Amino acid sequence: MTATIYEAPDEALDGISDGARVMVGGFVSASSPTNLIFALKRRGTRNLTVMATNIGFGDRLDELCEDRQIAKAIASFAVRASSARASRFEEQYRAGEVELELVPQGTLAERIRAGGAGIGGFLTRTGVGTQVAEGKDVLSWQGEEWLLERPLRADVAILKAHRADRLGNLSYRMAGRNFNAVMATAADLVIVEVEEIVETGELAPNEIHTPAVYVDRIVRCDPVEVRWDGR
Amino acid sequence: MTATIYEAPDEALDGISDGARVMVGGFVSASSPTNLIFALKRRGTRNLTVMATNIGFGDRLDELCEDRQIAKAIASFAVRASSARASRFEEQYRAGEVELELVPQGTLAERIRAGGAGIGGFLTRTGVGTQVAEGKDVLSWQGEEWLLERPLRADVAILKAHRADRLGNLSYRMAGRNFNAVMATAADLVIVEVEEIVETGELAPNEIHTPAVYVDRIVRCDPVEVRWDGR
Amino acid sequence: MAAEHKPRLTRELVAMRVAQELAPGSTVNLGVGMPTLVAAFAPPDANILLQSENGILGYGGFSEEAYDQDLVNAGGQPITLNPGASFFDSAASFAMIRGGHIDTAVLGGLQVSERGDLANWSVPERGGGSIGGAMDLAVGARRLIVAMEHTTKDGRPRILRECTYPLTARRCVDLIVTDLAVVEVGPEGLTLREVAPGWAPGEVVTLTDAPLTGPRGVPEMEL
Amino acid sequence: MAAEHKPRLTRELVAMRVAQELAPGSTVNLGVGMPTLVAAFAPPDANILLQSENGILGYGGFSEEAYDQDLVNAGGQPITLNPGASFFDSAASFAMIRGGHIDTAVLGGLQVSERGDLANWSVPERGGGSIGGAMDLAVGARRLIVAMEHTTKDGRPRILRECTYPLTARRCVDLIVTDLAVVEVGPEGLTLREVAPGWAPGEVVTLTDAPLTGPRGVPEMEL
Repeated sequence: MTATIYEAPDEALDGISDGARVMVGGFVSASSPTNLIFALKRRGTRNLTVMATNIGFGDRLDELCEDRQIAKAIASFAVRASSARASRFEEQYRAGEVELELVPQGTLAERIRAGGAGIGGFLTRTGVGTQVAEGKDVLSWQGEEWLLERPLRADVAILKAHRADRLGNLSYRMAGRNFNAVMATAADLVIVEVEEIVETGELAPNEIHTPAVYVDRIVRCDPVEVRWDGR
Repeated sequence: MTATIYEAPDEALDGISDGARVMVGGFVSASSPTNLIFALKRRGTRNLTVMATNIGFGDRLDELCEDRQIAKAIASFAVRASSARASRFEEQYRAGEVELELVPQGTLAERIRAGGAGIGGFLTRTGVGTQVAEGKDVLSWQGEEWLLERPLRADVAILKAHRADRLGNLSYRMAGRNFNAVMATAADLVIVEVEEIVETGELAPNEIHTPAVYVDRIVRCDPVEVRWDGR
Repeated sequence: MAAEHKPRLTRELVAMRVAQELAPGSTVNLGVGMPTLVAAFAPPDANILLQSENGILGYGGFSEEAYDQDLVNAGGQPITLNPGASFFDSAASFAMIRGGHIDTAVLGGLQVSERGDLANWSVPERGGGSIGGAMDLAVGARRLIVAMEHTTKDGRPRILRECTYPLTARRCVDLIVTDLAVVEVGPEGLTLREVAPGWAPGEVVTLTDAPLTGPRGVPEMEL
Repeated sequence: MAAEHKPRLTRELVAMRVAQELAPGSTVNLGVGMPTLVAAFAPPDANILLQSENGILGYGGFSEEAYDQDLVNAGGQPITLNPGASFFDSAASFAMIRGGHIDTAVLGGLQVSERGDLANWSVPERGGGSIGGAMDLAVGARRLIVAMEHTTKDGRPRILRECTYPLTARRCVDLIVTDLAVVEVGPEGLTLREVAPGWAPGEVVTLTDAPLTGPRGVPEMEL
């Protein structure tokens, strides 16, 4: 279906309910859907399971912890090993108030890709012999051990791209594809903030990184400045 | 490693030996490495296992059958169900002279991707309950049956792209990415014919479809006209 | 006139009837053969996105004049692009297909069973057959329409209690459009929804091996 | 002077020694922390391709002036691009990493065992830790160099018979470069290859829990 264009990020989130499983694209500052994160904060939706590669390291996802909207995070970076200044997520995690499923970043990307690609699981050497393997099937093949990892899907993905056309095709800027491009394939409802909306046909076919079939809603927003705050 | 630029397709194939497992990119006419196929024919390398989505349907891979260079094909289209004019591969297949592993096209692409991505296997619903499932593990998950498919790798991949830079980055034209882009990741030696070689830096970062890390050898050739011959 | 000699729908008319099934704005993959013809009958203002499994979303029609060997569909035919078209590689294309992102696939068929099993890639007595993208599309598309001839050239039914040819996928077909009828596959079996102009439901039932429910008062197709 | 008070290599000198390990034309991923500093010491004419797991191949150095929030490395630092750089998504990036296409990864470490097990993501007594791309890089890179301090702040060895912290991966480390030594991991265990200037092999052995072979005639690092 052709994507629907929304006027404001708050409207674009219409229908996200308490308890939703939400994927959040971006890598720290790169193509982070910060306007949509702020709208989700204003909306006050609670008991969220958030899937994002990082939380609280310069990205603004940590702000959802201010009103305790996050019940669980599935992430690759969320809690520092060092004793640096804690994010809200870290405080709540250390207090046992939020749940965390820590996933190696490559396994996270591949699980999301699998969720979008109809793959029921895949075998990886990443995590074998570590805490990540706990509770998972380990299969032997060609003299090695492999973890069976399962796909991840979400009810909603909130993403950022650089440009969209009216059909819903997306183009990312620089290192902006990161988790945005994979998450676009793996959620029932895909909502994308972009810096510019152009007429259909203005993005060249080889310039489109996420084909329109994956995109449900688009909203134009000025990007928010975010910055890694060190580790 | 930076790619090596060769002057002619025959030299670019240096080192391919009898019995090699060779991936051949292209989809029928689209970005088919026909100059490299012809060079492989001239070279006379025998007992090849060829992996390609199609053989003998307009592509020129069938010509390797003229001198019986192919011992086995792993392909999604290779033998017609109809009684149309037979390709050489079909004749040799029906005479029991070549082996064929018939693979659903999506499973073929995903197995090659897995081979390039360090995935030890993946679960798909494609092929469950069909001849494709014979001899394979079937796992149950979430009330469904899934086939465990294994990765594919090759000794050599022969591919075609539109443009390369001197570092080895590739850019494809139109529907030219097809199997070329995945096969580039899954062979020990990746040899690519291109229509143009440009200076490093002339391909924009978002215009590069196959990063240089995957490419070993480049040769500039005028494209050969090939055409689907119907089915 | 005996049923076996009555005129049946042409391939173009079957394709026209299939095209009526395509929802505006939907993403559709058309298999090789008869399904390919459907592209010509999709209403141009319905914004249907045609996907081709060799890595194209948003192609237009077929055009020999525009022939460019890097721009062919999954059947190797020269095509044109609509505004908003995009390209991707084969792994990404089948991720789209197998991940449930294609609303409707239209495939040719050799046999369909009463449970919706499809056989469309191999004729064992001829000793061949190729799978291509059919198994992936049969499993991955949200809705699968099979466009085929109702009977073999020598008059044997293709809609059977059990397929005798090698399967493409089990329980995958939603709708069968033939040169004689429109048949829906449901959890309780097959329902005859429409018959070709000039054909009586009973005549279609006679040429069908699997039981068809609802054969009284079945309307003729509107083409 | 007691060994524990002798000057050790700075982080920059450790990075400089690691940079000597990078083969011309190789593809290298540098982890966050001390490994990041290696970029500054890679010979500019060696055509080293730096990969960042957030989807960049061919980045250059770090530049605050060039800050663009869409162009940061895996540590969130602003970077520049070299000619020939390319971008891709995270699944493609880790396909590159896990598929064995990275020649060398340099990671920080908390502990390394005599078998080359690495622990670098969690300090259990602090109750936290994040994995990031470390497990994927440890398993996927063809050669893994760990750059770390030889001992903890309170002087306990980090090179151990067995890691006591949660593992990143088993048997993954090829070379350890610390502020005191270069230690190679082989099938038979650890070999002391070089010591920091001014340090005797025996002093390094004392600060190492795992057995080190070849401690006689070990040369000083050339920096």
